[in-house]
Amino acid sequence: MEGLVQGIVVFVLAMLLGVELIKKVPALLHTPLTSGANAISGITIIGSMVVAGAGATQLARILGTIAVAFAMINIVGGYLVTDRMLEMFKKKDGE
Amino acid sequence: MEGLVQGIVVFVLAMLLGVELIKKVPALLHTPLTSGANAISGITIIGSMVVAGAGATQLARILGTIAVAFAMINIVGGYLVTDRMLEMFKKKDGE
Amino acid sequence: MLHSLTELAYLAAAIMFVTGLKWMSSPARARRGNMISSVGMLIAVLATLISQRLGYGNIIIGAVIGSGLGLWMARAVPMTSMPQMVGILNGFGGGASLLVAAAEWRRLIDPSIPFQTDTAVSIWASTLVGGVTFAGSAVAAGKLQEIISGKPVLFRGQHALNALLVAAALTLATLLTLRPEQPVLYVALVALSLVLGITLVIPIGGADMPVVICLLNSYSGIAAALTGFVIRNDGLIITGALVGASGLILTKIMCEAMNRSLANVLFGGFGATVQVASEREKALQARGVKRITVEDAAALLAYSRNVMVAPGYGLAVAQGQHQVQELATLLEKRGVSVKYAIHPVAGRMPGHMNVLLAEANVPYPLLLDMDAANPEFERCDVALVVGANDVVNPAARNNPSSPIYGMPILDVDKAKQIIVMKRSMNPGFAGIENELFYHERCSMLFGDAKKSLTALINEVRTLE
Amino acid sequence: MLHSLTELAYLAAAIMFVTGLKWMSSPARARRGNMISSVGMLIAVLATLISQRLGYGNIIIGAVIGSGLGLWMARAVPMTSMPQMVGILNGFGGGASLLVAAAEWRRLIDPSIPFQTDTAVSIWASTLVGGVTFAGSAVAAGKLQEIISGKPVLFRGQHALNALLVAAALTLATLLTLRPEQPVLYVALVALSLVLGITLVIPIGGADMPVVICLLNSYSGIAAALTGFVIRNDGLIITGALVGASGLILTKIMCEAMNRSLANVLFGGFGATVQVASEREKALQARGVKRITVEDAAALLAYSRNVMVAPGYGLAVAQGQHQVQELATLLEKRGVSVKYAIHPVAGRMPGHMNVLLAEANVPYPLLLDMDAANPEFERCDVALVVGANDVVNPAARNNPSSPIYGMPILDVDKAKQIIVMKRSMNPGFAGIENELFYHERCSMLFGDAKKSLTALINEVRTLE
Ligand SMILES: NC(=O)c1ccc[n+]([C@@H]2O[C@H](COP(=O)([O-])OP(=O)(O)OC[C@H]3O[C@@H](n4cnc5c(N)ncnc54)[C@H](OP(=O)(O)O)[C@@H]3O)[C@@H](O)[C@H]2O)c1
Ligand SMILES: NC(=O)c1ccc[n+]([C@@H]2O[C@H](COP(=O)([O-])OP(=O)(O)OC[C@H]3O[C@@H](n4cnc5c(N)ncnc54)[C@H](OP(=O)(O)O)[C@@H]3O)[C@@H](O)[C@H]2O)c1
Repeated sequence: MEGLVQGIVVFVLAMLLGVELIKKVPALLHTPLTSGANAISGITIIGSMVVAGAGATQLARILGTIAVAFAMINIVGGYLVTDRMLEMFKKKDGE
Repeated sequence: MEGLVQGIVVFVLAMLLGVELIKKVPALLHTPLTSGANAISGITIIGSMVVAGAGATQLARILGTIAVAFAMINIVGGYLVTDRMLEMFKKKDGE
Repeated sequence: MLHSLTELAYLAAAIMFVTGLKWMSSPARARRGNMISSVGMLIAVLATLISQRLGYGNIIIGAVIGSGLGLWMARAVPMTSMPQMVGILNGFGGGASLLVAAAEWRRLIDPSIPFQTDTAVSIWASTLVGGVTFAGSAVAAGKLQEIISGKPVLFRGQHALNALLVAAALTLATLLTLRPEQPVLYVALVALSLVLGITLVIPIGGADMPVVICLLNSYSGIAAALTGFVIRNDGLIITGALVGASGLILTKIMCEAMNRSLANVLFGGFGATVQVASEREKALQARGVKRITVEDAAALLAYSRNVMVAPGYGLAVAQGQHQVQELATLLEKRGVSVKYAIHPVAGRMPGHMNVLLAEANVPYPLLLDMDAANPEFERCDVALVVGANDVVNPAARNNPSSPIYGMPILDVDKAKQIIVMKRSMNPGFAGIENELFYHERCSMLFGDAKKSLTALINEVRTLE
Repeated sequence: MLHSLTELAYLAAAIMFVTGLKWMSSPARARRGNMISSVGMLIAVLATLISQRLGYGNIIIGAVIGSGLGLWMARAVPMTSMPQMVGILNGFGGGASLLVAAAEWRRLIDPSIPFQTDTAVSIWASTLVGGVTFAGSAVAAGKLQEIISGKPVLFRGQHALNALLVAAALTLATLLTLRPEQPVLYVALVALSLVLGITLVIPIGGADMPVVICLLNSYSGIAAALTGFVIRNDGLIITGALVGASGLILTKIMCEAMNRSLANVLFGGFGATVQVASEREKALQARGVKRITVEDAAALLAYSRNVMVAPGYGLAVAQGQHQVQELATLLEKRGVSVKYAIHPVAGRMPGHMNVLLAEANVPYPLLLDMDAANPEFERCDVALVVGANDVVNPAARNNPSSPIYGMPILDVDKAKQIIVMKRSMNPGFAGIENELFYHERCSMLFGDAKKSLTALINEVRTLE
């Protein structure tokens, strides 16, 4: 119960902070924002690694390995594609 | 140790959130912001009440009672004065 | 001690994610922010590897394969396919959640470990959200890539079916909490979540996929936060909340830019039917539209002073962004000022047009958002509509019975002249007639946008 | 269960404080936000009362007395004295912390309760921060009210003395952690913190008091958060962090608006000495300033089209805000457009001038901040400087040897005509000569601002 309330505190604060931050992103950058947030959601890699590396059964470890691969696609693909997009935004021609 | 880290998490998040929020306050309202934040710092009333109402010794309870009075001045004065100022800001003449 | 250090590392990672999102507010710093965010991810990964006794073999195999595929996809994808790409990536994220939940469920039913209800709840939630995200994102990407029809697939009793499936899934989840040791129940739940992902997304139109993707992404964030609750990991809670917030805000922005409720997007079957023309529209259609030749259009553009380009989904289909930029450069050399009016939901992703034009080296200060662009149309000699339709449809202002009524639009009809480039008189995503095309100051330049733009470029070159 | 509910109540209170700060970003919602914030405080108080077994008698006595005094003060204070008022309120907050810490210390040394080092640390920290805040705020308020001289009080060896006092305080705190049962040590610590509050603030000039107050307030926030750490109360941590953040940001804004480092504000003895005039300044002084009569000034204003008022501390001293507004209304009736250019550190508090003018019913859209105002001065027929000095001193732009060099200022010297209203040629807070007064397009209208404004009003009334 105690732990739950503290979790709620953290969640609510992070949510409020997230809303403030995202609202400030200009429409110009909404596509990289989407892909960037998507990359962050690859944080599931943590659980995937634990299962892949210390799963109770062979099946669990195999599932975990695939999960690591999936999460990695999400992370690597997400960050790179975001970077590719952001690189293109220039203030002046040819700058 | 555990509790400390969780405290730090909450503190850091609240700090980041606070910074985002305060930065958005226009210069127009910096005075009421100061007095409003000041009123919030009257949250020390909580500790004051505990000491006033359940202090170990007579002296502690007396100190606590004075503390409650002080914190109350801070709270009531702070919120009212902020309200008085904010009430004055009008978009149109006489509105 | 080690545990506290790991927690601090996760907190550091979360703060770096925050920084990444924060710096996304300025185009000048956004790229560095994204890098900081990725370093945060690295820290989270390293902290996990160091703090836990894990067999590295499987992890390395998975990571190498995943990184390789991710790298390849990120390099290969053309800018015009960004919406699909984000959809696919989102699907993989969902898939990872699903797989982890499945593996954890195996552990959950291990009799040697005490059973915990909250862990069970988190596992069913991750399974459902993960499965729906995986299958739903695949359908969404398929619709955007037009492998699957972009039209909403509607049939009688669809809502009832979906409601039934959701009820079944929840029942299964409850049953599993009571009898977790039944593998068949769990497999059924996985299957159900995948089916749900399909049946929930298939009735939604292709152009509404970005809403679906953002929403699913936001759910995966919330599922991650839920896992964070269960294993008491603040880093996970914060990260999940950030992702959740971003998806929700983007969803809200899109819905507001379309003046449609989220329920309408998800369950309305919007764009399913081409609306039958009203009396008034029939009269208009009978009158027909004005056409303009490439020569006349080129002359009009070349001898004007202010041109505003209003791009839409057709520009992405035609992949004509480089031609737009080339035309603009030519015009600018002749002293014409060219700017771009970007509607928030033009194209198939929020900000889609900005990315396309940035790829073609258009400096971003020329990309005006709707609020900045609309007051400028009055001073505009020519508004050049390139493959946009719904986002410039004046019915949103004038016709209370229109399905897009109330949607804020680009006021191209305030310009002195309007040229619309599209291939036919076919409607846009909303499936409705566009009175703009019949406007007295509007003329149509039919054809694929890229081809028309190339022709215009050549024509402008010949002038003088 | 009850404990969790109480925690949730504190969380709700913290969220309401967040809402209050968030809504402070728009003048239209700020007032409601402040009310929500105050309801949050009420919730926190009620949650404490309900969850703990407390004797109500003392609490009621304290609360009634405190509320009464607070109410009376908030009603009685004139708007011109807001800076002092905030200083005093801040001092009471610090006093409360100090008293609570003292009472807790009594409990700390109770042999029947196990001794905890972290509690001890929190108590010493609260004592120090509370004592310094209490005494320091009192000095600050005294300086602002000019009960104590606003000039920095400087003496030889001051920094050494302060360093010594801080070292002594920290030594005492360490000793007390080792031998908490020595009352004399604790009383000495309290005394020391009060002395420190005085000696740290007395060498700082009156106009820099807002920085001191914001900083002290921010420290009290951080002290509150520290207490939250010790008693593991997230509501307290969040609230403390919010207050801490607000104080730090405001301090940063002020320092940036003066282009001075925080160290310079706190230890620089800024404004202590009236600078000896340079050769150039002596030449200027020999040439003398141009004066303008009330009649000429009135005519100039009445027949211009754009007037910008640049108010400063002198307006607060003269309490002339209502007269400024009256004059502006008169001019507006004649078709003159009147706006106000507000420097971020004009007056004796950030935003001081806005509050004054709002009190006089000036609509806030006319109150331009520095960035909005500066480009307008060029188009301005008359810039009317009312009791401002440092914030309009061009030395900040031109003279690299000036102590205010680099401070962003109001560009009143770009206006076609400048009228400066002050009582004498005395310098402002920074103690430096102001070349603006010798500018060829500038003329002085000497006298108390309120009197001069009243005279101007009467004069403008007689025109036609
Ligand atoms: N962006 C988002 O995030 C988002 C989210 C949710 C919903 N939506 C919806 O998506 C729609 C976006 O509006 P929009 O104006 O950008 O697009 P639209 O209304 O779908 O219209 C696109 C137009 O482009 C034309 N076109 C297609 N291919 C072309 C080519 N190769 N060359 C030239 N023209 C071509 C089509 O006409 P022809 O077939 O005659 O060529 C069509 O009328 C809105 O309905 C919006 O509500 C967008
Ligand atoms: N606001 C803040 O938060 C803050 C924070 C830190 C520091 N400061 C400092 O405070 C100063 C503020 O600048 P400022 O331009 O507002 O004030 P200032 O530079 O202190 O000048 C005020 C002027 O008002 C005149 N004055 C005083 N009483 C008057 C009366 N009754 N009628 C007419 N004139 C009167 C004075 O000249 P006479 O004596 O000749 O009349 C004086 O030159 C800056 O140095 C700033 O750095 C402000």
